[in-house]
Amino acid sequence: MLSGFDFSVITASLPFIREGLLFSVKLTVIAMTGGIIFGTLLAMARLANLGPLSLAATWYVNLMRSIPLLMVILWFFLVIPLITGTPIGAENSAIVTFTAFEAAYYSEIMRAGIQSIPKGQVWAGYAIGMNYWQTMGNVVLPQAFRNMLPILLTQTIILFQDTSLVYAIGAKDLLKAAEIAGKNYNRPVEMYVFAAIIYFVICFGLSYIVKRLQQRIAIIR
Amino acid sequence: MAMIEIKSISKWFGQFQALKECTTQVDKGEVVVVCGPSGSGKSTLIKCVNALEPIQQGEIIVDGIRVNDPKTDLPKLRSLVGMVFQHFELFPHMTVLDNVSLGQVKVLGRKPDEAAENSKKLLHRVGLSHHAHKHPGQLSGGQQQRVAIARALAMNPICMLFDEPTSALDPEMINEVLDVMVELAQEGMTMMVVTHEMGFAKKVAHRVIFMDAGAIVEDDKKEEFFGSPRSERAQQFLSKILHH
Amino acid sequence: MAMIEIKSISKWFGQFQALKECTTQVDKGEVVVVCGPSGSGKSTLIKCVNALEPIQQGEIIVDGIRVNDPKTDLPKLRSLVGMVFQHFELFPHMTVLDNVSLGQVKVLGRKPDEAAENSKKLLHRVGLSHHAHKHPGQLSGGQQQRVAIARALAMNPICMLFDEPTSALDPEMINEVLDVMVELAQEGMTMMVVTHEMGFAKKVAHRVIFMDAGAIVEDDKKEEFFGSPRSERAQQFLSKILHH
Amino acid sequence: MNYHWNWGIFFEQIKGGDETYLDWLITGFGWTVSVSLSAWVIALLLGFLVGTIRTAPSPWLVRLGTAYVELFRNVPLLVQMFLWFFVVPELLPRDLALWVKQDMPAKEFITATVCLGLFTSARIAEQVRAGIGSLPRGQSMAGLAMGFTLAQTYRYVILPMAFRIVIPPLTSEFMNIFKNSSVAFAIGVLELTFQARQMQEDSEQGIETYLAVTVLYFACAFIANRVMAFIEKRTQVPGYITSAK
Amino acid sequence: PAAAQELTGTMKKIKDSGAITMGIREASYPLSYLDDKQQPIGYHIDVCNKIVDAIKAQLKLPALKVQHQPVTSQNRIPLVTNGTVDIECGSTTNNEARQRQVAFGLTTFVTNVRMTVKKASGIKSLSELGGKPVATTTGTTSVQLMRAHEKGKGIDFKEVYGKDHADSFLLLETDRAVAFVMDDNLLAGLISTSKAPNDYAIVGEVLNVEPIAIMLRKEDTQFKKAVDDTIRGLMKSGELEKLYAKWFMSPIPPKNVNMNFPMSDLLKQLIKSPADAPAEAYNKKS
Ligand SMILES: Nc1ncnc2c1ncn2[C@@H]1O[C@H](COP(=O)(O)OP(=O)(O)OP(=O)(O)O)[C@@H](O)[C@H]1O
Ligand SMILES: Nc1ncnc2c1ncn2[C@@H]1O[C@H](COP(=O)(O)OP(=O)(O)OP(=O)(O)O)[C@@H](O)[C@H]1O
Ligand SMILES: [Mg+2]
Ligand SMILES: [Mg+2]
Repeated sequence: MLSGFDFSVITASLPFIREGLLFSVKLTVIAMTGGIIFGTLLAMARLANLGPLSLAATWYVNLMRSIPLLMVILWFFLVIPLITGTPIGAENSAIVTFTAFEAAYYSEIMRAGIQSIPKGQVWAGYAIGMNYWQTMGNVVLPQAFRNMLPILLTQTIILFQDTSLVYAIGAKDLLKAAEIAGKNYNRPVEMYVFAAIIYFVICFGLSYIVKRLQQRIAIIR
Repeated sequence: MAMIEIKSISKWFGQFQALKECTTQVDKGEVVVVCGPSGSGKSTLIKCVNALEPIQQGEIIVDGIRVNDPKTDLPKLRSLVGMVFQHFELFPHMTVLDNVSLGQVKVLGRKPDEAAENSKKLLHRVGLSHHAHKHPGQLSGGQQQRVAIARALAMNPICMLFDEPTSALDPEMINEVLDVMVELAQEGMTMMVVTHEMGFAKKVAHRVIFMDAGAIVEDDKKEEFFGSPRSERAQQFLSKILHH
Repeated sequence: MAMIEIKSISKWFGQFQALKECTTQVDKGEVVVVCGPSGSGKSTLIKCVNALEPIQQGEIIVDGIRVNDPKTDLPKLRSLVGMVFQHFELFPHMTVLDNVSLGQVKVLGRKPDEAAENSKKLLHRVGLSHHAHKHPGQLSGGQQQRVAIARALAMNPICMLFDEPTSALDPEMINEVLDVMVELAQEGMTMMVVTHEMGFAKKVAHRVIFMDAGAIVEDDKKEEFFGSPRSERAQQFLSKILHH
Repeated sequence: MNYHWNWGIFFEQIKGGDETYLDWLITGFGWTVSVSLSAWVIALLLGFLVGTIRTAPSPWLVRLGTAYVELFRNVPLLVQMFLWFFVVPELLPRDLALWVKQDMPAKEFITATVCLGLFTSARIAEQVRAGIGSLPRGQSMAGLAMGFTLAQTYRYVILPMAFRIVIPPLTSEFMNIFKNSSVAFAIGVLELTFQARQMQEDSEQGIETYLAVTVLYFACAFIANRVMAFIEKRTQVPGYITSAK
Repeated sequence: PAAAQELTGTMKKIKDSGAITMGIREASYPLSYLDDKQQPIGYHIDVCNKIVDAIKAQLKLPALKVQHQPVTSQNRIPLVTNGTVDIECGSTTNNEARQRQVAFGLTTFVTNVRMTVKKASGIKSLSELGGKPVATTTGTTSVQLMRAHEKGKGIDFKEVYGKDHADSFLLLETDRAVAFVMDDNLLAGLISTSKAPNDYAIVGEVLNVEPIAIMLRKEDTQFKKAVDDTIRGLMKSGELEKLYAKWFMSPIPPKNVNMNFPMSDLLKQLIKSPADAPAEAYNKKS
């Protein structure tokens, strides 16, 4: 069967795949940026003693982390139109869902990052007269972010792979594009192998960057 | 004239009482050394002075401002009180110069240029002009602690708190930090210093406070303390610490 | 009779030469103190003695065994050499008793009961009989270091290496550890001790080695070292360290 | 939304059979749990093995471990599942391939379990390596200095503490494995997601179906979390601060 | 006259928003799928485009925007009911269970559920499948149909599942299954694009007759009338048969192969007398 590999399907469907890949990348970048920002706020809410707000943040994070992403994608897609009154389209829905979902994971990472900063650093910030937000913004978060950069990127690699789940609501990412091409030409094996290679190259490239970054950071400390 | 007044303060961590009715005061220009066994509450006491730890009873007044008053602008108060920590607590992601400038820009609202100018002067004063553009991780412990002192001085504090500033240092580096502190004391800075360096205490302290189990056990003129401490606990402590 | 012979050893970490042609020896029953500025290679030197760090040149012979011979049974050799670390390095997930017994059971092949019996004796000796069932995290630094000494002694070592055993301790606790070490020395244990506690050196050392930048700069009888160190670097170091 | 709700659907008989939809979901849940737990065992064993190898003194072992991790974590699970099922057997000798494809008992289950186990083991290996790396270097020195061999040092000193340190990320991974097991439907394991698709297609009560399935997955993750919290509590070292909570 | 009537439901929504959302499938060959440029094409897409043209004319909305929303068999019904999709142009079977949630246009295609095998196996009937692995696609109901069929009674099938039709066909192709049970038009499409189309045959009993139709929201008479009128027109004018010939009897993208799938008698009859009855009406005996 492998000898019967027909790689002409790949060349024929390249434009298709490129579009899917672009969407995967776009979704990853937006969800990462939004997720880290929202996740950091969640982490801060959890760590500060804010009563109901901390509790709500904790619940949100635990709930999101306990439901398969696939289900979250479906629910958001079905429920958002009921809230907003108008359908927002599969791609927008995917962006909202991924940002909200990944925020829960990023928030756990940022929480660990913030907790990894010695308490003395916060005291030192306060001691020169900075307030909570200044201390967070200038002292704690920049360090937490640096410390956690490798883990944040690892999570982003997972996020990139997870974009394949948007097939459930009909958005076309890299894997979906490959699958459709595979179906139209009835050559699924070729397309899956091809997708595996693309994913590997991109994710491996990213984790290589992670390693290099880790070394760069190690010099500063 | 009292710069820091500590009036019968108590503090609990959950069930555990870390400070028990402590009362003392530090006058303007006075240098007070605080010593005592580990866990006796020394660090806690001085952290209460600039409200890094809240207190549950009593009151603390710094330069006429009630620290534990909900209406007090704590950031402002803290900028008036310089603080130096045992583990330096420099910001490792910034250069030495930025460490010293940060508070001036963010808290005092100085222009970045102006702040940098001033920071360089201070770094020169602690003997580190050549290291302004390094990161803290590239300096020795003694050098880091001198940067930390410069950072505190950059806010033009009216008094300084030190929490075991030399105990994380290699023996060789202790003196380079103590020298800076002696100089500060001789210039008339009001200082409250937690330390076990009795040499420093003998040289510049006006008074020595000895703490044990959260309480202030002795609060004497330096000469009296080293002459004949009243409590047995302090005698015992001194004998252990001076022995080697 | 030489227990530890160090013959012209050199060691590199990548490009960086941490030890430069170091030669010395420790006789049976002798106590040798190693001192010198931070980064001078003291820790590296004693880690080479039980092959925790490999060397690239020269040779080390412990009790007649060539340490850097590929055929040497390193675990066996190491069990003959007790070692105590600056940060204690007790195993946090085991009780104090298990910490002391583990090596006896797994390396010496003693029965668990027998090992526990022996461990209790050793804990008694370092004054910690009452803490046998606690975990290391529940003890003070001084207590942890005494457990570490008991753990090393449990293997019946023929000599002991100490790497700054007191420098992570609160001043009050230093003596409780030094006292145990003094006792060991007086019982005739062969010891190689990296420390800045000159009081200890004056009291029990036979010889003092002074290192700087990876080289052994002085290797003198105690009296000569404290009397008049030959090198300027050592004089300078001593003056800084003894001053406060 | 003019949706026709029917919460009684779970108890309705399925056309042409004597089961109810609830029976389907229960079977599916059983398979989900079996796949996840079996894969978890594989993932833990291999994860700790590979993670340990990656801290070994031999550069070749380290490279081997790194290659393993990179291979299994850089391709999405769904794609791996497919490759294991459709491509790997084609690389085997003809007779063996035929056996694997037709006669091997529980072939979908085994493929899914192995695939999920290896995928998860790569992530656990990363965490274990980080856990070992976060221990003070002095700890392994202390073990060696007592005369332990390297293996003994790992067994008695390094791994027990590394395990405790990685419990929080392991908890997430344990929760994830239940969620990730849903991908097994792609090769025809009759697990929860599979049954959900089947049920929604058959009954046309999609919302009820997905709600039930969401709740079941949530329950798995929640129980996994509690189990790990229990283990974390049981293995806590007195006087030693690992993670709070 | 239509203009005088007040608009309701989907027609009002289309008029107000100036847009209509068409639900499309990605690989329901050749009813509704994507070509190389990611554009939806297929028999049902053509039918829907005719409907859209008619609505444009009726509502006097020459600039009517047509949006495409890909749907799957899992989410197509919720998407129609929650208003995301106005008209689903896929390959949805009209049956009673679905009629509880949605409405269907006039039946525009009929498929028979049958099986495909490798010719070399010599299998001709359900009754020969005892103890053999049979492939179907997750989320379809073929297994129940096999069990329910008289020839299938008492036979022990070993079901294996693909997550979509291409995977299921791969199960057959790689000898993991000896037969693949599915809608015959889909089977014909898969065979025509396979590596060796001559190796496969569609054989055996018809397990079910399924009317396929365009899906709409329920209780939306104005819109359903617009849809049905258009379809009826296409049927009367013979245009529908031309569309059928275009997609089923001539080479089609992307591979330019001809499915050669002649129109079934039932569909011919339905073109003469259009109806929107559910599948159950055609399968009374089982
Ligand atoms: N955040 C905290 N939560 C609970 N207990 C605390 C906390 N901080 C300090 N303590 C306890 O309060 C007591 C006093 O602590 P403090 O740090 O002030 O002692 P110290 O005199 O500075 O000791 P050292 O010389 O070791 O620095 C100790 O018993 C300590 O365990
Ligand atoms: N694993 C290592 N890799 C690279 N360089 C190292 C390593 N360990 C030690 N060094 C370097 O070797 C030199 C000697 O280190 P060593 O720890 O022996 O010094 P030391 O005299 O014990 O100092 P200290 O008093 O600070 O403990 C230092 O410059 C150190 O940076
Ligand atoms: Mg303190
Ligand atoms: Mg050292």
